Amino acid sequence: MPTIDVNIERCKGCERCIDACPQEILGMSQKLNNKGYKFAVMVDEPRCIGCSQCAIACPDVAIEVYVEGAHYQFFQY
Amino acid sequence: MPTIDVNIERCKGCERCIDACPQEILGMSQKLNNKGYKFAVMVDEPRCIGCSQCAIACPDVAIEVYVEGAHYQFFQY
Amino acid sequence: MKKIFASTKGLTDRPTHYCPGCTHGVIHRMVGESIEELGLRERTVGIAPVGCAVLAYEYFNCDMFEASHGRAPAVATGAKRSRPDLILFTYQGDGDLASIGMGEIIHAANRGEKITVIFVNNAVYGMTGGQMAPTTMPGQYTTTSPFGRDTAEVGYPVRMTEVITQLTTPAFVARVSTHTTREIVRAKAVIKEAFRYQAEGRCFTFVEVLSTCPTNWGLSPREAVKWVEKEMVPYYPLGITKRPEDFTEEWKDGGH
Amino acid sequence: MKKIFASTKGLTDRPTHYCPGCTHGVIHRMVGESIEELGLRERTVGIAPVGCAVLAYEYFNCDMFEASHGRAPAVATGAKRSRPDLILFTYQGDGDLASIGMGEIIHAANRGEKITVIFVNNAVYGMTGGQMAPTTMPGQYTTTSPFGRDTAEVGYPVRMTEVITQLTTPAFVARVSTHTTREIVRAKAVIKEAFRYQAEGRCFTFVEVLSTCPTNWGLSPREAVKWVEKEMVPYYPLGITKRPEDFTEEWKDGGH
Amino acid sequence: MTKVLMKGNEAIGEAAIRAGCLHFFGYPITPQSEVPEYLAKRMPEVGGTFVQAESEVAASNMIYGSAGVGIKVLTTSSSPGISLMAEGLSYIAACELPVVLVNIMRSGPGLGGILPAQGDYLQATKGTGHGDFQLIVLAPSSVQEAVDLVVLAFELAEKYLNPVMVIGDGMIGQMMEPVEFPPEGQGKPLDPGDWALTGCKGRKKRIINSLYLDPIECNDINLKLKAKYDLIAKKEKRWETYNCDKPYDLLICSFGMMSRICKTAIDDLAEQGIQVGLFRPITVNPFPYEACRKAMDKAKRVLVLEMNMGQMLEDIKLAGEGSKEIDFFGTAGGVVLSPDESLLKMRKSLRKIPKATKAKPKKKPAKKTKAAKKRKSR
Amino acid sequence: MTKVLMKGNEAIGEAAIRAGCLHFFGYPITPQSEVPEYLAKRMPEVGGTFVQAESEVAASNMIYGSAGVGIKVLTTSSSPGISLMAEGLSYIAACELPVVLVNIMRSGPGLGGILPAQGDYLQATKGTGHGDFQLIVLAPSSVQEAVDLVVLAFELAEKYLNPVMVIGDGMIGQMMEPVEFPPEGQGKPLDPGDWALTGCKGRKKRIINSLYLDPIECNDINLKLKAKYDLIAKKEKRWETYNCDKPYDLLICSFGMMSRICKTAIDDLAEQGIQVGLFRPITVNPFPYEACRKAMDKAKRVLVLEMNMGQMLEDIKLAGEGSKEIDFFGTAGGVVLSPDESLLKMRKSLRKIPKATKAKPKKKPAKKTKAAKKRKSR
Amino acid sequence: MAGTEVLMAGFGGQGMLLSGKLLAYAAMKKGMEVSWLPSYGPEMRGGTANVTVCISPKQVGSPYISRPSALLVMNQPSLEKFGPRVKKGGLIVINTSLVPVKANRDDCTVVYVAAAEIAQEAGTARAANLVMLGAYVGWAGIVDPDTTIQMIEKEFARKAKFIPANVSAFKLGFEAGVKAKEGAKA
Amino acid sequence: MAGTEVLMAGFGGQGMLLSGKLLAYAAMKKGMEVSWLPSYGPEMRGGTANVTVCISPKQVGSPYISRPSALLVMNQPSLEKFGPRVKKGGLIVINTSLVPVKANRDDCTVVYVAAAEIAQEAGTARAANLVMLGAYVGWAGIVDPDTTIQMIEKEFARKAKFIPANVSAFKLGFEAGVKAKEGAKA
Ligand SMILES: Cc1ncc(C[n+]2csc(CCOP(=O)(O)OP(=O)(O)O)c2C)c(N)n1
Ligand SMILES: Cc1ncc(C[n+]2csc(CCOP(=O)(O)OP(=O)(O)O)c2C)c(N)n1
Ligand code: SF4
Ligand code: SF4
Ligand code: SF4
Ligand code: SF4
Ligand code: SF4
Ligand code: SF4
Ligand SMILES: [Mg+2]
Ligand SMILES: [Mg+2]
Repeated sequence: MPTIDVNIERCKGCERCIDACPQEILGMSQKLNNKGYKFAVMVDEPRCIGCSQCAIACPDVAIEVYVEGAHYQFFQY
Repeated sequence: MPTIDVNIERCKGCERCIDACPQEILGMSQKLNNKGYKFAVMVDEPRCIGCSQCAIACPDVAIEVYVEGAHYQFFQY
Repeated sequence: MKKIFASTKGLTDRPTHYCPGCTHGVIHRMVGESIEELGLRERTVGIAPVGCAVLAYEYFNCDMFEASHGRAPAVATGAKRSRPDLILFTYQGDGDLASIGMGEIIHAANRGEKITVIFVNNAVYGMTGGQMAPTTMPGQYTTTSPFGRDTAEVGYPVRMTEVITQLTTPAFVARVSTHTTREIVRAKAVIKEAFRYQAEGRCFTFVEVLSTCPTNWGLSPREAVKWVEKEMVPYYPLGITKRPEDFTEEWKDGGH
Repeated sequence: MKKIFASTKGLTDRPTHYCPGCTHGVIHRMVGESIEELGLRERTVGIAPVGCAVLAYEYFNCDMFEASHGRAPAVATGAKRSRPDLILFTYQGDGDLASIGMGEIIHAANRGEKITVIFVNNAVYGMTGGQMAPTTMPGQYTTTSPFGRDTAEVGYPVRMTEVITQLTTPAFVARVSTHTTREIVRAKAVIKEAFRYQAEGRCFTFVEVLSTCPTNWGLSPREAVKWVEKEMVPYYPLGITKRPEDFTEEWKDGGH
Repeated sequence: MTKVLMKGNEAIGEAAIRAGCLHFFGYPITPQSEVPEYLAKRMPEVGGTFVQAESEVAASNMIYGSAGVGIKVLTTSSSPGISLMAEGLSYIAACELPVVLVNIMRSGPGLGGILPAQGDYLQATKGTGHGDFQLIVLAPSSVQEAVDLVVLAFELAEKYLNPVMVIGDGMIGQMMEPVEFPPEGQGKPLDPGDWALTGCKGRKKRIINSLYLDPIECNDINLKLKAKYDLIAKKEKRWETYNCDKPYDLLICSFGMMSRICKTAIDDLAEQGIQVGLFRPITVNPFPYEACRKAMDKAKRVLVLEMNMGQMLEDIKLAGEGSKEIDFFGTAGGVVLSPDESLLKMRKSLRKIPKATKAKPKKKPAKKTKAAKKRKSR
Repeated sequence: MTKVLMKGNEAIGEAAIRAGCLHFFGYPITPQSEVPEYLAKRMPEVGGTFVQAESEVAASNMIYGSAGVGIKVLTTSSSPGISLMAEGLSYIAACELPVVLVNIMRSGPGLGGILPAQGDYLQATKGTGHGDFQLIVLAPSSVQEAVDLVVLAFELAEKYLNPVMVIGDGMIGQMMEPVEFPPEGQGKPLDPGDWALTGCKGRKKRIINSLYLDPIECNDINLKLKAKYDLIAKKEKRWETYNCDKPYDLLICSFGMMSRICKTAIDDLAEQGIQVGLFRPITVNPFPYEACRKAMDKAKRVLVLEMNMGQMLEDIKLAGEGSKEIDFFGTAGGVVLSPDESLLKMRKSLRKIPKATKAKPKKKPAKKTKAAKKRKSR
Repeated sequence: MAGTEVLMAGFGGQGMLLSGKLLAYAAMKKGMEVSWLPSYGPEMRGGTANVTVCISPKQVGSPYISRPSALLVMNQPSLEKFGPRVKKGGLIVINTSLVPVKANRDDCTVVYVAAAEIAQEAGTARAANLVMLGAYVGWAGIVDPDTTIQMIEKEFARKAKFIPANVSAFKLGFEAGVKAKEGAKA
Repeated sequence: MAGTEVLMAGFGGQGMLLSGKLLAYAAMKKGMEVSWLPSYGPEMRGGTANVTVCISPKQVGSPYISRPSALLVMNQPSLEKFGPRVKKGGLIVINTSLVPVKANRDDCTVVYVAAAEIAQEAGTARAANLVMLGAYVGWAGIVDPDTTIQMIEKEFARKAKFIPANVSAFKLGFEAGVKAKEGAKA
């Protein structure tokens, strides 16, 4: 199952990943990280298609994407 | 009769007036002026048509053009 | 599990100081990925500007200069002419490149220095607190255009890509953006293409990247990317305006 | 007898120091005539460059600055913004304007400073003894391109008129020449037109004038004008590239 | 007149306007960007002109053009930006144009940092650019004094037709203090004299130029400028002494904000019964050598404290002519010595004085009179 | 080795090549344009690189880039062009890069003229740019010495990782004299050490930077630089004394070409039986204060002669610490004092010496021995 | 009366510079000499910002203070950095909404204020800075609370809708400060 | 032997700088110390150009000379400017082809040479500068004429066809100089 890993200390809460995700499965935390930012969280992991859109959009290289086998690719990046 | 007046001390002998004159009536002096240049001289005054081509071409504002009555004009300058 | 997206060796691990949603971060990543993917990192020397990206020397995982304001192309010229085997890139903001550094960029381009210039156009001086840049949009409020940029007073924004394109010598010139994932993907391909031409010893390569400055625009990161799309892209059209004539097919669409 | 051609009040009586056949003299006369004929002389302030025309402050019969190398457009900006009622012109060579002064000219143009720039392109540094300029022709021998300008090494000549035209703000941009009487006549009309737009408070006005440097080209004055025609004009096409949209008919053909 | 609380940078902008300067050309740089920002808003209100230059090189040439047509003009910048004006300033001084500049110094060299420093003292006072020319250089130590000296700068610039530079450090630019301004609308426009380029209607053409190919002529210009600098040195020296009416063994020499920090330390020492004097040049060029020497003569030892590596120190040595031992302590890079740390440096110098008059404090002097009497400036 | 007759400017270019410098970036300006012109031809012959920069601002940043990747590099200019390098030089010094510059000084201020002058002494030695940094500055007085000092400049630049400037006036650049060069092919490439940006293969990435936002760090850099300058001052002072082995009442202080003119006058005076000493700094920064003081101590009076309005004079005063009366005479604008005129100035100073030892000439000293013995330099 | 030096510190954007300015203004209105010196730096979010306000009956000597008599902290890094520097007998006001730790100083008065929560009560969490200011004013009594309120009103004149919340945040803070003072005396 | 200083002056382009260089070279070959200092200026036609050559057995002190021991002038303005400066007992060589006036110095040897005409004889009027140089060398005897001729040949090596005319111009000038010297002695 594809999934992502958000490095919550790198995340600055800009929400660009949220807008980028075609599955609309990302949301923001209520808690703050050590720098005082809300951070991105996966809301509905099973629906993740491993498309990497979130990671590509993230200005802070806070997201890693993991897949097993096939996964959806919008663009070759 | 149209004619021109060459200020021989301003003239630097570049010969541009000679090339510019449609009547081919200008030539260079044998003598040098005080700065050591040969200067432009009128060779065949009666044929001057007062067209000012020589004066327009002169980089040193060394030529004045005089006319009486009608004279030929190639361009409005 | 296979990791299909992660940070690149082209960047250090150090988190950036950029504001939330600032696309300097995205552009950094694209540059870092490009030099790493092309196998150039270990012979690359980057040049940080004076601007918000001044600390870029900490973020790119290669040898780095920090140049004086606007002069990165001259520094790159000195370095590249001295060591043509190195890969040189400058990373410059719009105040840096299009205001104080106008002379240096045009001449480096016109001499055909075999370097890559990454030009981050965020329509404002980010670092110093949001003053007007030559690229500031008509009517845009900044701290030094407090009534909005008045084109009758200070003219229209400079389109650097078009100016550079106009020169005969530079052979790869492009403008890309970061406001959508799709544009980021395109931008990445173009940046990589630029570095490849340099690696091939071909030509001066220039990539303008439209970027956000949520902080000084007074917008949220989300609003900021919308603003790029709505305000900037129409004035700063995207695309490759010049390519070496004999580029190889593989690179034709810049990967997209 | 009627005197139909004589020197203009726009120039002082002082003979110039220019070399025989140097067309700086022709360009001086055209500028002097223009400000005099338009009745602007007594409110005109000219700015001499650093270059062979450095002593232009002695030749133009109006108030004159001597500016530092390349910075005349900045000086003009300071003056015009301070006293918009004055008519400001800069008179600059290609080393001055296109090399060291590239930043200043582009920004003055882009801000739309209401000044007139007379740009004398003679493809070389005249004053300092014939070094290569950004405008030096491919293959041209100069003291700093002793084997001929090698475009692979230092790029192609810069076409300033095209670069300025590319900007959105400037509204009157033209290139003229001095190599024939006909071209001088055209040039005069264009220069006068530029001053008229300034007098009308309209726009930034820029006239590039192709000029000779017999001395440093190592040619006779006669050969030099031929060289302009044969070598320069094809690369530097003549014409008006931009005009304010609402120019009056009378000025449409610049008088020719 | 009422005082307002204002940031130094903004106060500097306002002071220029009050002095009648309605034209500003400049380029943003921390820690002075508030000057252009303030004036971008304020100039339109007073019918003035604000132009953001494309660079400091351009800015220095814009003020040349502006002053040349007879206009009161200001530019401001910070250290690296001032370096870029070196050529322009040499031209302005050579052409004797009255411009005012402010350098809100930051730490250097190179890009350095943005924190307060005094590292451009020698650049401002000795080696601003090529050729023999001098700026008049004023060094304020409070926001109020910055205002006063900006106003004075315009006066001096016009009086001597010479560029005047006000040097403050980042603290002066960034801090807020209460200030009082001269009333609005009193600043007079510049007198175009017989030199400004105003269009030649009804008179002979004028030329503003610094080219003199003839060596004799060029030498004459240099002699003329030198005579002017000598006159300025004779007439315009300004300084402050603090706590110098009491006998002291140690004299502190310090300028700008650093001198204020020293004053706090001097007050603290005085409370402990140890009197230390302070000499503070207000015009750092012309440097008040004689006054400084006088203050030095009364001391057994001198301590120079600067926010640099020892720049004014050269002038103090020139003033002292080897007559006194001089200690130096400097910080750079934005490190600001606290009053306590300064006090320690003073103590260290005091200890080096053989048989220092360690007069027991007879009685803790009342603070109020001390504050009132200690200052003496001209 | 054979001597060749060569123009100073060309000899400077050749000297750089002999020192192993194969990279030049610069912009034409009279009276140094022959350097770039010579190197435009010569560099391709030796496999080197010549780049005509678009401006001096660019040139100063190109040498920053070139030195930064570990290359021996040269730029040359003249006064206004050097002013434009002020910011760049501050960066280079802050980053401790070994570059060599030559300033063939012309008359100033402003555009000034193109004739020889020494008006950039203070700019070179004290106020080159913003922040606390110093150049090593060498002042040759002949074409041969220009060659030698350019070679030395590269050595010092590399040894101390510091920019080194050679200052000569227009005469040095324009005149031809016989010169001898070090043999070709002996100059070593720069050692890239642990700082040059050569690509990070097999090692950690390197950074060349002068930004230090943390004040402590920035202060440390300043202290480190200061310690280096102190070391240079300790180790690298060079000077020449001339005719100082005889007792003298008057000491002439002079540098560069002006000192040569003084020597002719000193020889003439010696022929008349009047001994006058000459002190000439070769390193004008670090200035050889102690040696100068020693030479001053032997004199009753000092005369400083410069082709400026009194710039090295400050250093002479610092050396003298008020111990001697100092006269000054300066010309500017391209006026070069002739030996005869210099002699008159010396006589004038001699007359001011009370009871000057007017020893009658016992015997006209033979010229040859004088020439051979009079010089003493280190 | 000797000088008073207040250091206010927090993240950029938390409004401590404004609090400092209001304090300086209020003191000035009372006829005191004041200085207000911010830390300044490149525009970066996530960094800390602080300001030193000096209040004195005579001209302020150094506006740069190494050992303040009061410290107001909005975040933990600031407490760690500046806490140890406060003068003996001084005051430390801590915003417990963001600072989960205690001040390690028993030679100072330490006031803990849940500034964000209190501000939220007053109408907007963004007014936490004014709660802090109020607490200081209440404790130190150096300036007049009413003058301070006038200054707040003036400051927000152009965004009048924010006035009530900010004023009441200040008042709530003020009360906390007064209470702490009384507690300390007791 | 004391130093010798020769000032050569004319219009730009008349080749006096080259003459000076040849003289300096020839002296150097003879083991003398030399310096060659030109006037320099912006590239302008019609201006004058001059060069000072100093020749000395020991290092040349000042290369800048106010009172030369010899003057070679190719035009009238130079004669007017420099004529009065020549040392007593010195030499003045005047190109009569271009200078219609006499030198007003009876304390110097004055040699009048129709340099242009003589050069024309030799093959090219452009070699007038070498006639002048020859006249000086002939008069002063300070350098070897054969060495000087070698230097001329070296200088024109790349334009070999000009060598004969230049060499013979030099020789003709040399003869005139020798003759003048003999006349002076007589
Ligand atoms: C010579 C000089 N002038 C001015 C500055 C101040 N300065 C620093 S960054 C900057 C502008 C940065 O804007 P931009 O290049 O657009 O970069 P951004 O911060 O927007 O990424 C300025 C003016 C400086 N450091 N040096
Ligand atoms: C800062 C500075 N750099 C260099 C120079 C030297 N310089 C004088 S004129 C000139 C070039 C002139 O060429 P151009 O502008 O083309 O004018 P032209 O003489 O050809 O008319 C140069 C490099 C200078 N005076 N100042
Ligand atoms: S990988 Fe694709 S689907 Fe999964 S979270 Fe990221 S954007 Fe959404
Ligand atoms: S895009 Fe990155 S920084 Fe922004 S919210 Fe998502 S993970 Fe965080
Ligand atoms: S006016 Fe015309 S015809 Fe007469 S000389 Fe001049 S060009 Fe020839
Ligand atoms: S064009 Fe003028 S300068 Fe040239 S030869 Fe004719 S008159 Fe003389
Ligand atoms: S100020 Fe603007 S450009 Fe700078 S980091 Fe913040 S958002 Fe990015
Ligand atoms: S050098 Fe060239 S540009 Fe200068 S005056 Fe002579 S011909 Fe004209
Ligand atoms: Mg920007
Ligand atoms: Mg030119």
